[in-house]
Amino acid sequence: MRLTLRRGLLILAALAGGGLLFAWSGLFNVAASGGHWPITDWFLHWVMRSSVRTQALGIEVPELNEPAMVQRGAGHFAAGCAPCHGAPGQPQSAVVTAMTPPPPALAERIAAWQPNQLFWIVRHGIKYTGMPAWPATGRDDEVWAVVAFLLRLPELDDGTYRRLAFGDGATAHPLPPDTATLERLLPRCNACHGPGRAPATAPALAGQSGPYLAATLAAYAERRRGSGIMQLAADGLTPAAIAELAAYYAGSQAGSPPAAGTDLALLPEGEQIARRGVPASGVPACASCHDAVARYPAYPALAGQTAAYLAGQLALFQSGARGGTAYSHIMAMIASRLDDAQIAAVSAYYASQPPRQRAAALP
Amino acid sequence: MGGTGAERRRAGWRLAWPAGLALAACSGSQSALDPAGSEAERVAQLFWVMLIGTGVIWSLVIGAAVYAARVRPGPHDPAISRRLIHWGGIGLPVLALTALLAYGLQLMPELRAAGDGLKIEVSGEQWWWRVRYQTADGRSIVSANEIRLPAGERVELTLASPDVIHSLWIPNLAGKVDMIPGRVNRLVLEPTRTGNFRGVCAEFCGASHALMAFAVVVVTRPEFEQWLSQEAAAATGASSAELRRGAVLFEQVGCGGCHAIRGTAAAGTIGPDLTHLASRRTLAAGILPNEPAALRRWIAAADTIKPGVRMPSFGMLPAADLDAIVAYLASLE
Amino acid sequence: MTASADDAALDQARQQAQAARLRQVWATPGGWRYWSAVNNSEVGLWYTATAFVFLLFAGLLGLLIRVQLAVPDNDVLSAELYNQVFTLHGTVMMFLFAVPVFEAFSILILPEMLAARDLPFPRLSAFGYWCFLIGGLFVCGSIFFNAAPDGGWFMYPPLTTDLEQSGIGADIWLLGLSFIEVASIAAAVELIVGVLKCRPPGMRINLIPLYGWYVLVVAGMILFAFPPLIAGDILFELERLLDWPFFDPARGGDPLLWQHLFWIFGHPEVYIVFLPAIALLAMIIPTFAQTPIFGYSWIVLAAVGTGFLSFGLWVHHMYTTGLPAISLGFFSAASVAVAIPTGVQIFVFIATLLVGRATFSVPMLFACGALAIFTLGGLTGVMVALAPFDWQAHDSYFIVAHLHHTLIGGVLFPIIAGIYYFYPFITGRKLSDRLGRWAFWLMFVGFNISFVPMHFTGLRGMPRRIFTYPSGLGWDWLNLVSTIGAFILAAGILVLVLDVLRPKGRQPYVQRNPWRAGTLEWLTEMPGEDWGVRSVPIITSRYPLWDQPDLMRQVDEGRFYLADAEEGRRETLVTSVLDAEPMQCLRVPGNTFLTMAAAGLTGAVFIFATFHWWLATAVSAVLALVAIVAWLWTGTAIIPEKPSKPVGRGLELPLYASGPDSVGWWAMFITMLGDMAAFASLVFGYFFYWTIRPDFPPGPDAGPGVAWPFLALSLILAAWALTLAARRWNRQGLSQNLQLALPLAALLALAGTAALLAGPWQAGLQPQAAVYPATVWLLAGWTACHVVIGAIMQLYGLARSLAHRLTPAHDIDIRNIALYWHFTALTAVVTVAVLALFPKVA
Amino acid sequence: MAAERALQTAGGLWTLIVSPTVWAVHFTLCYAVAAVYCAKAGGGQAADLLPVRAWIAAVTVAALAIILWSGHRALRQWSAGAVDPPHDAATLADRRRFFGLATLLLAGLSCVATIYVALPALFIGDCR
Repeated sequence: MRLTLRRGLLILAALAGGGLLFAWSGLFNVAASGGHWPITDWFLHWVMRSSVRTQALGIEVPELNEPAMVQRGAGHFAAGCAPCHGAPGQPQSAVVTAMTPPPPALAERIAAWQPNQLFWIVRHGIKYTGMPAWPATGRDDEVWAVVAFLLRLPELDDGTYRRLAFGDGATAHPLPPDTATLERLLPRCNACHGPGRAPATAPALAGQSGPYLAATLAAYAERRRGSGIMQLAADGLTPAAIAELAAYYAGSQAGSPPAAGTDLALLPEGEQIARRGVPASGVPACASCHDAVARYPAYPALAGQTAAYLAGQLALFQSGARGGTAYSHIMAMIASRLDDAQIAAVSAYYASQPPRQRAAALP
Repeated sequence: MGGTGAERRRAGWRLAWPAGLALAACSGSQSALDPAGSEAERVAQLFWVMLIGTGVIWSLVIGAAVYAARVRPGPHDPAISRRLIHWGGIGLPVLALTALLAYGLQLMPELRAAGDGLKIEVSGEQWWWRVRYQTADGRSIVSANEIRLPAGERVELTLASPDVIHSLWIPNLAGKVDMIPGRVNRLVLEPTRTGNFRGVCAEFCGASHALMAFAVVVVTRPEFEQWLSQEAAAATGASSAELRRGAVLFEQVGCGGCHAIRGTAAAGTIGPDLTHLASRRTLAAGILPNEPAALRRWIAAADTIKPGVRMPSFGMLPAADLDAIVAYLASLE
Repeated sequence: MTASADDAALDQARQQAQAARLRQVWATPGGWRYWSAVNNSEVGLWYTATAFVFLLFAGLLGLLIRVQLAVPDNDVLSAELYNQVFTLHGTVMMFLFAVPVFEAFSILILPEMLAARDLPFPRLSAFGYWCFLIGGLFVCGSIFFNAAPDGGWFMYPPLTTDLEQSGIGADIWLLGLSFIEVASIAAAVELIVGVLKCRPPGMRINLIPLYGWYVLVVAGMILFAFPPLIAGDILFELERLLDWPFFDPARGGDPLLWQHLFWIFGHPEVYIVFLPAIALLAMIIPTFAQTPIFGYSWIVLAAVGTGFLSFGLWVHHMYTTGLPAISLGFFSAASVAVAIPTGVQIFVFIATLLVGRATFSVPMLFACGALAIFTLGGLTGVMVALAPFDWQAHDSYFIVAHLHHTLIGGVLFPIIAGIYYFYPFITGRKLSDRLGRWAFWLMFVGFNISFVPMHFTGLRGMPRRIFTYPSGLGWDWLNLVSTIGAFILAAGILVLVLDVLRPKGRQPYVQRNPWRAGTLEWLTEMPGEDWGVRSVPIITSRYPLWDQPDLMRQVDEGRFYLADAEEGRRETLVTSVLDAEPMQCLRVPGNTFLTMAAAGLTGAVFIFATFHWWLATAVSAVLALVAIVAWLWTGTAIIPEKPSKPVGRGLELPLYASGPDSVGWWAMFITMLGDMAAFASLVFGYFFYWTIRPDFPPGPDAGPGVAWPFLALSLILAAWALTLAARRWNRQGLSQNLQLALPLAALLALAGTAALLAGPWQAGLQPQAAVYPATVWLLAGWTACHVVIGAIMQLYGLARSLAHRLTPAHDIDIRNIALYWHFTALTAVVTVAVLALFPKVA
Repeated sequence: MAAERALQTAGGLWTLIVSPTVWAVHFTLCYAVAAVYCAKAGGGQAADLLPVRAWIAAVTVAALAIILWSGHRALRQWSAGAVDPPHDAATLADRRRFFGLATLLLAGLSCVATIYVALPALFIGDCR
């Protein structure tokens, strides 16, 4: 019998119909209890590894050796990844090991992957497994922080891991009375924002206004500001808890100025932009909002943050991924008028400025 | 000059008389057919002359065609046709066009003659107008979105643009001249009567090209002097607690990063100078009436009123703060 | 049975056998292979139909504009969408309807008017059509993705070079339209050669139908008008893509250069779309007056004169840019002068009607409507030719009114007259007379209601391109009236579309030559045969069907030339330029999908480039090159199986011709004239910057130096000389010398390219830094591209020689390559002189 | 050789466009010189155009001379109008007469257009 186009199509149609019939009959068993057949397991992993290998081609790997980055990744790992994958000194629970496929314990698996492949997995997740995609789009900087940590993971012992992930647990400021909520929440926040950690690991919160901090936390909680890390942290915070946290950090002492290492050559241009703006391209002076004599409470202070953080935020504004409070559109508009050199300069300038306490409230 | 201008205008209107009904539709604050400047008058006159000529020629041509095709469609003597081509196609057009070309050419140097002394720099920006008056004694006075002119004088406008091409057009006073980045153009205006007119941007300049207009106020020389000295002065201080609160908020919210109010710390040069905002006829480059409600709407939702505008909207400010800022700005006479 | 009756029967049998062979040779393929057709009757029909679809699309966009402007402060469309809509309306009307429809119509009817079987390069027509379709769909489709261009159809920078304010729409506009422009130029080359070389024997140049004269003039104008825009597009895209600052004043560029280049294209373009429409009237009016055109020479004067004068008008679109009055004066003068030949044409038509006996019908109705509307548009054109008046009218609704009067009166109405006139020619059936009258009156009345008030709207201060306006400025009712009129106009077009599309299967075919016309296209049978004309007649009159009795019967009986297709090849006659003496029996290539593939791949290059998918772009470019070379290899310069053949009436004609006797040589020559026009535009850019910038060039030693450019020039000239030597050796029978010379020449050419680019490279010129280095790189790059293409051609010639497709007697390829190299050598000389020497004297 | 022959046979076409080409060259020379003068010469907007006006006068005279010469030749080729149009016979003579007439008409048009282009120099005296 000759295979004509017509016959070929008929055969294909019959196959498709048979497949549909089989699926409809319910004879296929979707139970997780039995696990995969070894051949299925091998095939799925082979597909997964091939897919990751190809899809990760062309992803450029940034510098991943920065301690602040590793700490930032560690903090998120403890909150977001360890519950399934376990961590040094924290074995996987019985519940997660009953998944099909079970999430792997990561320490021994890391070496099998290149950094760009790890990035791709953390960023996109993996279909038909429990591995989720990164919850916020446009936040590759956070994904890279997790990758930076993962690369260190195989060599970590219990204590080092805990120090990386949680810091020393110190609080920045004497707690007010009636502090049940704060006592519960602060260790999590301070893991990144606490003394000795901010502003390197995460932005310094001390010295910001209460309304700004509250609005920002609310923006994370309501997904108006994208961040895989902070969305997880802000999830489920009640308005009262947000208000307490905001008041606590607004009242805390500003931390030490950021470490040295800023490019001094950039400072004059940065100061010019901060104080005079770039009128030709429609960029107003940063100082007109961020350093006003009595800053409007909705605006953040910039002095005392790291240059990397400031430049990163401006880049997020430019790409449209930043989001934030009801005022963030102002900054998005201004950031779009800055070029890369100007961003570097003005970020370096503010990183070099000592954090300033808020002046008195409005008349 | 003004007197002769008025005479010319009357002459123009006499010429226009046959156009009859069209006249009734010509008055307006943004109409080239209701001239209030010597350039516009001469061009309007040229137009009416050409309109009459056009009417006559069109009727003759179409009359001939209808005659040949419908009225008497039979064969005619070829000699008539030959004469038709020689005279209708060549002779008369060459005569008429030569006369018209000479008319047009002799107007050009006249319309581009130099000014009398007062100079105004106008810069078209997306989507508003920066205006700077250069007085004879060397002072430079910044304003925006409104041009005031003394009647009967030839004022030279210097036209520039920092962003894209705009074109300044005040139909009642004169034709338009483009504002081209990297170039400086000149336009001389000679208003012949006082009044309020409207100017617009005539060259497509982006999303809100349609929303880039300005007010033109032609006043007498003494009135102009008085206005200019008032415009040169710094803003009057806020006189009440609420106004003072508005002034402080204006600074705290960061308005001063873009706008200047002379006499205060606000010295931004990115947006329009607001020193005497309340004394202007319009808001937001000629598209809103200058009243507090409109001002509040503008500050709260600039981007919906003028798509793509470079000013962020401040609708998220607490109502009380917004009101205080509006009240303060509305006090800047 | 007498002997003569036997003869007659034999004769009839012979005729039927001939007809059967012809029918088979020229048959349009069926099924999906239908789309591989390259015959002018198929391609012309697709082309025309596609152009009309674009017209309807742009018309809908126009209605959207009128809906938005019907009342003040309207918000049916957002500002963003409105800006896309009006930009696309203008762009599609001009680039996808007005210009292509002329080429489409000409491809469809010109061969029949000249009693030719086909145009000389049918595959080129097909290639042009597919390019047009792909590019057009790409540009039109953008609006459905909110990605349409939104800077107005003339795309003034710096608004459109600002990446923030103009998205991908600007790239779609630039690349999509550049692609279509290339197709237009291809069609122009084809039409020029068609008119000059493919006329029937005896049709001396004083006898060609007036449409032929117009085609010649208009195609010539395309050749010189489109290249400046292509040059402008190159500058524009280099600025958008690579940040070369041609229009950025901060780095020495100037936005006005774009305006110059655009309008050097843009104003002739107005006449490019208007003259063919007048040409249709010049065919229609004599038919309905039943008399030859009165004043043939006058029409020729008008066409040629307009063609020239239209190149001296471009600055009248720039009267308000602040140029010195004296400059404006020159252009004002030329703008006024062009009214004379335009007027002559109108009076010739009236004179013809006077001499003849006019019968009235739907085509005449539209012709008269066209006259009424266009005359007003022409008169307002004279008004705006005067700079002082234009200062008021420019960019206002007065201009909108003026340009729609000229374009609708001067293009759309004549074309609709042409549709009614030529519909039987295409389908064998007539359109409805009654619906035609409805369509006319709706369109005519609707047009006037819509556009006459706009003159006043404009003079009362309404600028064009505004998406909204406040009430109380005296524009409200004028705009409402215009909108109502626009819908009446649209209703008229709807009637026309319904009439065209309504099934006519039961309607009988009309008799042949239904309008009793005098020109050759009406020889066509009803319904038409694919061969076009049964035999190619000898012509002794401007109106052969009137003046040559019995012509139709003799043609049908195959009494003239090429009545047969013995070898089963598609053939047409090539005649001499002035006196149409038969010179060659040209074999034209048949149906193929290669042209569609080549167009698709070329389109892919442009489309992928728009989205910056560089890998896909590069792959498509290579594949496109392969497709084009395959097409050339298999479809051109084919060596016939015998040197000559009898074409009938005892005439023996050669089957192969090279050099100036061949159509391919003329096509290359004409193409290179267009190429030179583009190059001249780039050189104009160089001197334009020199005029306006004191620091251009920055100093006598600022450029690429003298040594490298002159080394490059010597290498390139050596490659040129070797090519010429190869041509000579080949003619002398020394094929092996050619096979040595050509690869050597290609090597020299590539070395020359390297040396040419080494100059600016060694001098460290940064094209992003300022306009001077950018311009130097541009000129060097342009020339380098030409030399590299020349090297590819030399290698192609070598391959042809090795494959014995290029022999001493059959040397089309090497002669065309040599011709290309003449122009390339000239380009190199000018480039080196400008780059190396001018800074020394500036 | 073939190229030469082609040029000769196309001769009528080339002579046809002599006068409009002269117009185009004249136009370009007037425009380019005025534009470069106003852009490069000192004095800016008020720069006196006298040298440019003299130049325009000179090129206009030269252009008109060539156009008139072309027209005169065309007149002869047309047989000085001895035979009336339409010159539509399929003969060499009528083809020549047709070209003569068309060339003559174009010379006339070019003459008017050239004078028009020179007119601005009469009215405009500076670079404003």
